[in-house]
Amino acid sequence: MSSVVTSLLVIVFVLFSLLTTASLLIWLERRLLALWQDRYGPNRVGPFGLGQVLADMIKIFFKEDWTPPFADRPVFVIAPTFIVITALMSFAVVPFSPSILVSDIDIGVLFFLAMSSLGVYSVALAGWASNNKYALLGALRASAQMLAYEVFMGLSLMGVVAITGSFSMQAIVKAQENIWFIVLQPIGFVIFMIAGIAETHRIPFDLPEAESELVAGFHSEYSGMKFGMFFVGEYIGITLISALLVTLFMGGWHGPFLPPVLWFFIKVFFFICGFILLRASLPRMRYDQLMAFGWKLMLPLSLLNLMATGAVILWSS
Amino acid sequence: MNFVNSLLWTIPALPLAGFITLALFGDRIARRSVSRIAVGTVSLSALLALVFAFRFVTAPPEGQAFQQALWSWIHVGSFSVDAALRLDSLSMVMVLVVTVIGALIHLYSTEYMADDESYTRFFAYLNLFVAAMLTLVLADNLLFLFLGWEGVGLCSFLLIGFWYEDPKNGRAAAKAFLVTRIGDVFMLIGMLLLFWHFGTLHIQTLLGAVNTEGHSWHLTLAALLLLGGAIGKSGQVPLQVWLPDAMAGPTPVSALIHAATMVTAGVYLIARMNPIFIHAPGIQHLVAVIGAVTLLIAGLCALAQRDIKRVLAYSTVSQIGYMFLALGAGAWSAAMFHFFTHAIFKALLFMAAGAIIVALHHEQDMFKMGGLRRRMPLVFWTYLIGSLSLAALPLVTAGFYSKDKILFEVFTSEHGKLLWAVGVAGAFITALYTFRMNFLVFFGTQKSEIHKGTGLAMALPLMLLAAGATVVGFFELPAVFGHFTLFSSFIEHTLPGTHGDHASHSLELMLMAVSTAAVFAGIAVAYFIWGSAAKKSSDVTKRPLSRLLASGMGFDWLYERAIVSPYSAGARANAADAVNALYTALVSGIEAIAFSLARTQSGRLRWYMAAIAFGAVVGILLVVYA
Amino acid sequence: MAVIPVEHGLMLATVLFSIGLLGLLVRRNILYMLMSVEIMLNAAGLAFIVAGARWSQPDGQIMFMIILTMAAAEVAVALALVLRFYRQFQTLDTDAANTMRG
Amino acid sequence: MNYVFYIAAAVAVFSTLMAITRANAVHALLYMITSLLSSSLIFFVLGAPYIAALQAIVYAGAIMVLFVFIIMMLNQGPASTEQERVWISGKTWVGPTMLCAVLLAELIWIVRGDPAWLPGKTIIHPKDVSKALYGPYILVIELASMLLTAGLVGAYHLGRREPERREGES
Repeated sequence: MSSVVTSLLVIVFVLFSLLTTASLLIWLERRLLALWQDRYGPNRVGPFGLGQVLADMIKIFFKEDWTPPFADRPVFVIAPTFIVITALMSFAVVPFSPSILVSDIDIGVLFFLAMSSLGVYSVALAGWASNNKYALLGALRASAQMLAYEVFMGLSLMGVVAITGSFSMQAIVKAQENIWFIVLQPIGFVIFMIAGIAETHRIPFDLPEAESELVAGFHSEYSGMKFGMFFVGEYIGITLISALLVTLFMGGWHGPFLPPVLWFFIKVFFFICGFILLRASLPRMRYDQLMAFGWKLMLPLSLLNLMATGAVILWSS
Repeated sequence: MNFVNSLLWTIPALPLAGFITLALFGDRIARRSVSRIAVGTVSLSALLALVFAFRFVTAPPEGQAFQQALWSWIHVGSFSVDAALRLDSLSMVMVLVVTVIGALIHLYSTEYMADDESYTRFFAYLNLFVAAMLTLVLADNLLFLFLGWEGVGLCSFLLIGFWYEDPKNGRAAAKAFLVTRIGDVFMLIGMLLLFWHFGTLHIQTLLGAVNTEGHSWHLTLAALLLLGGAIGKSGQVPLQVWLPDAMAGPTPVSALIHAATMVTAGVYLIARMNPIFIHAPGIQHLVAVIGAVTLLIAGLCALAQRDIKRVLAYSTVSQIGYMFLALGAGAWSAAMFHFFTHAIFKALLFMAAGAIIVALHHEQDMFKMGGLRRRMPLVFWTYLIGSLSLAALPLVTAGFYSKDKILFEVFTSEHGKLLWAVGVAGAFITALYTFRMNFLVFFGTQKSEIHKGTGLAMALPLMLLAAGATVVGFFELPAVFGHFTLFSSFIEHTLPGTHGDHASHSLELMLMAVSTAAVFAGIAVAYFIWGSAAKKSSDVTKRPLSRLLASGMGFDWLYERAIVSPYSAGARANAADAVNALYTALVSGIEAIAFSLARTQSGRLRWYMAAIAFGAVVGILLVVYA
Repeated sequence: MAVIPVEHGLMLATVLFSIGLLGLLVRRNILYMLMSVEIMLNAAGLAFIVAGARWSQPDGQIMFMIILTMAAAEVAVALALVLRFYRQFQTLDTDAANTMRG
Repeated sequence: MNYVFYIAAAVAVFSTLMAITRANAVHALLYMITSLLSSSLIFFVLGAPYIAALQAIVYAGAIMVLFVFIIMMLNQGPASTEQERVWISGKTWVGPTMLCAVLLAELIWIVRGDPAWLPGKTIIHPKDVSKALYGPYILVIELASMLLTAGLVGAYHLGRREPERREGES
């Protein structure tokens, strides 16, 4: 019975910290962007403007939750939940520390990939259900982009899996006790990071919601809490990608002196800041460049990486 | 010496080579070269034949025959046919006639056909004919002989229809081909019968076996069938109808094929297969009867013709009838001797007639000729010599000696008296129509202009043959005139001897007097009717009897009514093809099934799926419960 | 893990297969037909997995992977064909393509 | 954990039935995805976690996305839904249902067997599958790769936009 209680406690802890982090990230991003762009950002509500988070939440919860009459109602409602659910589900396999994790199933990496591939539905169905030209175009772009980048996202991880000899996240972290995989798999790391940004469709890959072209892309018709779910889902996605980068390439919870959980959070925080910095510094790509980049450069590169990794493993064994 | 003997194959091969050259490269060769190739090859063959004849007499080969096996033609199980040549005295006579007369006619043709646009084609056919005819007479076995037999038939067809632009000529060619085919089918069946019974087609082996076996119904049947082949080829009653129409071909063709050589292939066949006929006496007698009937009918028909070539054609039929008569009476060498003389004088007559026809711009109606005696003296004299030979003027003509020998031997054979009487009547008729022709063409007033003289290439063969038509008779003199038997002694290496030698000289003289009287009577009657200019008239053809004779005794009419029309009617009636209806029904039934199955190919995917599912249901049912 | 009778697994597979077949027979829209085909393929794969699990051998899973590969290739080609089809006939009704006029 | 299997099986059957009866393409597709995910769960329960993941990644995550993609491209709006509703109403179901029922009865007749056969006792790990795949089944890998290449080429060729056609051609 105690194991069930422990698991439940862990689940509650993870969900709570994630949702909190996500809302805090909204504030953090605005502050950091302002810092790098040499302006103030939100600083009026509470200390350092932290009350802004609360104010935003209240605003979103109480806004009118409007569903357009021309939309396909059931799909319109279900779609935004997908992105949050799949992102949260993915955290089930992320080890925060040697003891703190929801489930150490032996197909951890595959589970994450499965969840991220299901995340596409959220965007695609939202765009379709809105019954709006711009939303549909945004959804089309999003699904094509995510489908494309998913392919080599999976492939880029296979080097790590091959070295570890397991899909289990915990095993992967443990295999990095002596040397982090960022050293052994630098190309895999870069590819995974780029693919991760594309999966969360943030700048420079935020074409599905490019305001200048598509109003707001797939979530043009969304408002209130449904929009909030997309909004929060994006930040959970950033957190997830950062957590996976840490787990798979940066040694996970390994680190000297400090407790493992702390190390994990420090590293994740570092990557989140890195994502925000990217948003502050890079322009948006053109859509054809995006697709060509994915299919013609990243895919062959990840295949080569996998092949070289396999060759080295065979040679050294 | 053996080297010369081994050249036997070149006799037929030379004209064949000429044919191949002309057929392949004819359109690239100048006319002069064409005639050189054509005449040259046949002349070389003639020369070789003469060399072989000389050697045959001076140094007789083993077994009285030159033999040469060229290659194994067909070899299936026990059935084996070699392409082998055999030259014995009988073949030698034929080869000499074919090559020498052939060479003369080739030479004649170079002038006769000079203006024809299909000059090359003509000589190619002619060369092919000579090659095929030589194959026929030199063949060592019946199948090889049959090859030549069909080859000459083909050439005959091609040459009768040589001027194919005129549909009439094409019809004549087709008629000749079809009628001779009837005979050929008989001959083929006869050959198969012989092979079935004796197991070989090699002539010498076969004849040896025949002599051992003696009389049997197989031989009677085989003889009858071979006779069928012979009368088809040689234009005897009842298959004589094609030969007069064959005159549609160029005149040299008539001279070579339809007078001198091919039409006598039937005579050759019977002479060659003589043991079979000897052992089938009933059929041999039938041969004589057919010959007698033919010579009478054809002679009568010749009386009423207006076309000079048709007269000669009927005369040819009639003279071959004499040969058949002789064969039937067992006078083998007499038949071959008549063949020999006839070839010469009939070729002469045809060529002279050809010269007239050319001179008169292709006018063949005798009633439009006349008075040519002075204008064409050479032709007149040579034609006269040929005519006298044909009419058998005593003592100086070849025809007299050969015909007289036939009549004498027929008379002395068994039941020969009646046949002899027919022969004498035939002699009378022969003289009659021959001089009718002469008086109409050369005497009286001239009715047509002469366009063209006779050149050397035409004159030379005429003169040579005219000489031959008198001289060759002395090769064989009857017992009363010194009994000189060069020809029969020569040919008796191959053919059985005669039986009339024991007859008394007085009988011989008496018979000779009777036939001579018949000949002179014929000439006299001819002069009485057609000799004076006043009585010449063309309305003779208007009388019913004349019309009957002019149409060839109504044989064509009879065949038309009895065979062709019913057959055509039957064919028309069967145009819908009653037998085929069964198969058509089968086909349309299958088609109906196919179309109804094709309807299931509806293009509706779901129906396909349903069919597959249904199939799965049934299949599983079978697996589970069976 | 779960220990369930093999016949239940196979029965589930047959039920899913039959439903897929039913869809294939009933629907006229080519997209639904393709989906039905996918259902049937999945049912077949399920049967393989059940059989593989019964013998505790990986072979059933390998068979499933073959089916998966096949399905992926099939869908790629089939959907390209659907696009073609739509451009040609301006409809997705398969009965519109019952003439072989290409 | 037997109940997980039966719940998943019930969900799979129900959602599959819904998938083939929906008039709206996207609704049908959603049910279809549900069905596939529940079979993925069944695979997991049966001790095939690797296949379960592949099912989610490839089937649910890629193949079905392609369907959504095509539906969006062809813009299957309310009109086509109406059309579908007409096509799948009433009598259309009678014949096929009977046929499928017979087939189902037969198949169940065949598979009813000894309940003592109990699958799912052992988990077959990805490693075992991989070892079999690259051992005795190496040829299958080659075949699969060829098949995928063929599919790639075929899809590219068919999906290409036609070059402009002249007037008069259909």
